[in-house]
Amino acid sequence: MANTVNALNKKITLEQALSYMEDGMTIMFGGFGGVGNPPSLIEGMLQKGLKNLTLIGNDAGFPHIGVGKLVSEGRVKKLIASHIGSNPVAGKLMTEGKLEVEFSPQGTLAERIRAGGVGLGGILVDSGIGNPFVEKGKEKVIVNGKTFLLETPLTADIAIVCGHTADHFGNLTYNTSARNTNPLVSMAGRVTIAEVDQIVETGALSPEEIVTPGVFVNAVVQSEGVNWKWAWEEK
Amino acid sequence: MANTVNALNKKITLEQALSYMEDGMTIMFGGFGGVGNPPSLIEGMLQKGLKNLTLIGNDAGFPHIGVGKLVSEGRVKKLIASHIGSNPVAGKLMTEGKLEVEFSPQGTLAERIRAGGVGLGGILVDSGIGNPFVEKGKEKVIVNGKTFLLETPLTADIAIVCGHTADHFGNLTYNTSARNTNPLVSMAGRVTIAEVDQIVETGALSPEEIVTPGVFVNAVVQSEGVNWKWAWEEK
Amino acid sequence: MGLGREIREQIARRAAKEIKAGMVVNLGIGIPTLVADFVPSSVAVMFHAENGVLGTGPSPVKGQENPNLCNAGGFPITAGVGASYFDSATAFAIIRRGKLDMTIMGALQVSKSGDLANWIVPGKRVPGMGGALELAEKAKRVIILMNHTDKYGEPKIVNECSLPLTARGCVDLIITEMAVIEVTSLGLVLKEVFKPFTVEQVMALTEAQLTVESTERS
Amino acid sequence: MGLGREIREQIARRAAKEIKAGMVVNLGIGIPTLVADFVPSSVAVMFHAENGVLGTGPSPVKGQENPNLCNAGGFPITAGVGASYFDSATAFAIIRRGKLDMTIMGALQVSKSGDLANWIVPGKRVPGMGGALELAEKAKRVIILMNHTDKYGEPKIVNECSLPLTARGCVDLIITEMAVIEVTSLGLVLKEVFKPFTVEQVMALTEAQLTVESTERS
Repeated sequence: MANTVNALNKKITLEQALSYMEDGMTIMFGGFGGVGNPPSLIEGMLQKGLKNLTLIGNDAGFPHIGVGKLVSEGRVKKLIASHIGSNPVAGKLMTEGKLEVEFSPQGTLAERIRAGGVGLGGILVDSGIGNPFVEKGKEKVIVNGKTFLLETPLTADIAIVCGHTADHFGNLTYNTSARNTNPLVSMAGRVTIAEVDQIVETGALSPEEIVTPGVFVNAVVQSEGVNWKWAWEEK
Repeated sequence: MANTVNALNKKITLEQALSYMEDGMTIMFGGFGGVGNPPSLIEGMLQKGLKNLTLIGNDAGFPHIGVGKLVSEGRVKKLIASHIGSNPVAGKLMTEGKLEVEFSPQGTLAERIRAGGVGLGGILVDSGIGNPFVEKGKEKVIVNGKTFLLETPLTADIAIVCGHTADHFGNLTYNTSARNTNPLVSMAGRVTIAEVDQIVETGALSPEEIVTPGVFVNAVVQSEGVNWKWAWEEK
Repeated sequence: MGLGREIREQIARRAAKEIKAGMVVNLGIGIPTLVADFVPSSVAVMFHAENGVLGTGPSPVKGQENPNLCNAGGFPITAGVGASYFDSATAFAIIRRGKLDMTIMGALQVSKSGDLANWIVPGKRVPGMGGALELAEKAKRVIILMNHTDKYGEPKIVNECSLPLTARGCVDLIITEMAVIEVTSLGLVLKEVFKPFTVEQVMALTEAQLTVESTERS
Repeated sequence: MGLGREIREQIARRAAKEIKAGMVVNLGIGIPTLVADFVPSSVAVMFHAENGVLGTGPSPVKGQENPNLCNAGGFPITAGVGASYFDSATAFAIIRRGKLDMTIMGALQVSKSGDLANWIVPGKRVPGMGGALELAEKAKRVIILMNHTDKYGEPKIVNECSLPLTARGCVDLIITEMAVIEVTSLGLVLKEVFKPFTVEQVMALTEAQLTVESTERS
């Protein structure tokens, strides 16, 4: 990727972005309950027929919203998330043994993604201490007499995020609460692809308003917008 | 503090802010090479005669700049920092055994402060592995066959930070690179006091531009401005 | 779950009384979401959402929703005065550092010692703990809004939770369609009984023992 | 340290040739800071500062400095096209994640295997490692700019560093007032000798063995 994308002009087409994705890859996604999932990249992944994916992100979206679609259509073999409560299809597939799910408490998951993104080897967390579901398989480390769980960092082959505005260097801003996990996920991909509502010339964003520095972003794709109805919208 | 400061109007006077500080306290400061050190709080601490302090922050400033003044005047018994290279007085006091200094690599220090601020029990870092000065006294933890140092979180009785604009709830913006360690330090105090150039009504800042949510800030003080000459200024 | 709009609002209205000016409060999905509507506008509160918002405002006017601006349940919100947006690591830093004065959430079971079970139904539903575990463990005060009994009419306020725990000893107050019950170091205390129920009816549908502090009926 | 302006600029000018368009580069204090001035404006580079700036621009006009906008050495800078500000945890996330294409810094000693010592003089100065350790360990390419010898005339390019190490085997290229030396898996290679010095003079003042690849003099 570093060889094919201009380091100072990272704008590519959706097709080019999809060419970096393959069956079996680990793909981390930004977003929370579908909000902040990158719609055009996900639609492209569906149409490309990608399968056997390992997905990492906050949740499984809704059956017809965001990453939920990839789960519903059986493209995902493993999901690392904090909950799948809003996507009953995910629960069904899990129960049937067709989808492996690894749960983390939500804040722990966010910190595991950040730890991967900033290059830490792990973090010590006390959330879920004493809870057998959370403790299962995890090493305990005592610091100053207090016990913590050793939580491991998360990274991915590809990270896909959803921003509001990008410049050609990949500097990103987000739209209100669609920020959610996106700035964390943007740091954690070996290759990070940002889908955004608008792409502007480098220099058009104020250095103060940039949330994700472009150095973490490998490619920028123009969004075609959300192609689903939100759960709260009238049918 | 929670009892005396209005949770939705945290503006207090410099004198009120200083009333929370006592000899022997651990005080964490924002700033990097003096830039982003809160000048009026530091001047107030000097005039109040505070001593035997443990300071935590990026560096020891310059002898007559920022936190460097507290060090130069012998008010500090222990300093946790990444370097003291810009303050020869600190080096002299350390050599004379009058100042205890604990060094962390700069990025590790920033993450230790953040870990304290976000409530982690520790972080695993590979910076300085194999370096006896960095490894000294630290536990090693192996994750997926790779060895890391267990670095402990840092918190403080009081955190003092320097912002650009605050509203009455304590939401903060910063001025260009004076941001540096300030957003991290703002989370790590049991009581966090922000000194800012201007205080505006709550609601005057855009939710997108706020860098530190006011929930981390206990009190806001109007700055009287920098009262030192920078090293690069003509004498 | 089976509660009519009026009763859900009654529970939310009662919960709103627990919220004082200046508090930082997280509202869970379901009845807790309704609570904001019953806090008087004179009581300035900072509502927190795990996805990365502090200071949510009134619900948006229909048709003027920003689909990107939502609470953790995915429902459209607005930004109130003093609101800020941040990433969800910061949202949980607020939780983990104990900056939440209160969290209001639902439950499957609560025990006499304040143990909370609200994230898993063995053999049926394993939706994942989401942010509930951290909210329950770290918030200064945990208030549970729920039906007094489950869909089989069995008590949800029990001696020991039979369902997997979210967090141990975390609950401070329980508000149901029947009563307000406080979790104290000496056990559960019945604080209020809602009309038309009687103290005896509440006790009959509560597995754990209740100390009756007053017979106040509201 | 004892090098005149002209020679410092010669070193900086040579170092600037290592910088290619699109690189993300960190410049240390001292001679490395000068390097930016010798990168042609046609070569778009993102300069990184540990305090939390990416994309620094030209030095500010005298009298128009913003005292808050500085590099990691505390000297005023400007924001270039595409610049961003962030906290120093993010600044080091960029370093730790290997996003820096190059770091250019000073040194006290460099060994034949690329070990770097630049942070401590035992018994004299213990300034702390600052960010040098992480920069040296994590940047894709580490370039050292320094005097060829120390103030006693002793070689700084040695078989084994006698001073405490900053990082092991990290240095890729050394540029001094005398020569350009590459650290390879087969040892040190003398790539260029600056006028008026000769290959023999460089070798005489270098403790470690040098392979002479060419006699190019520039």
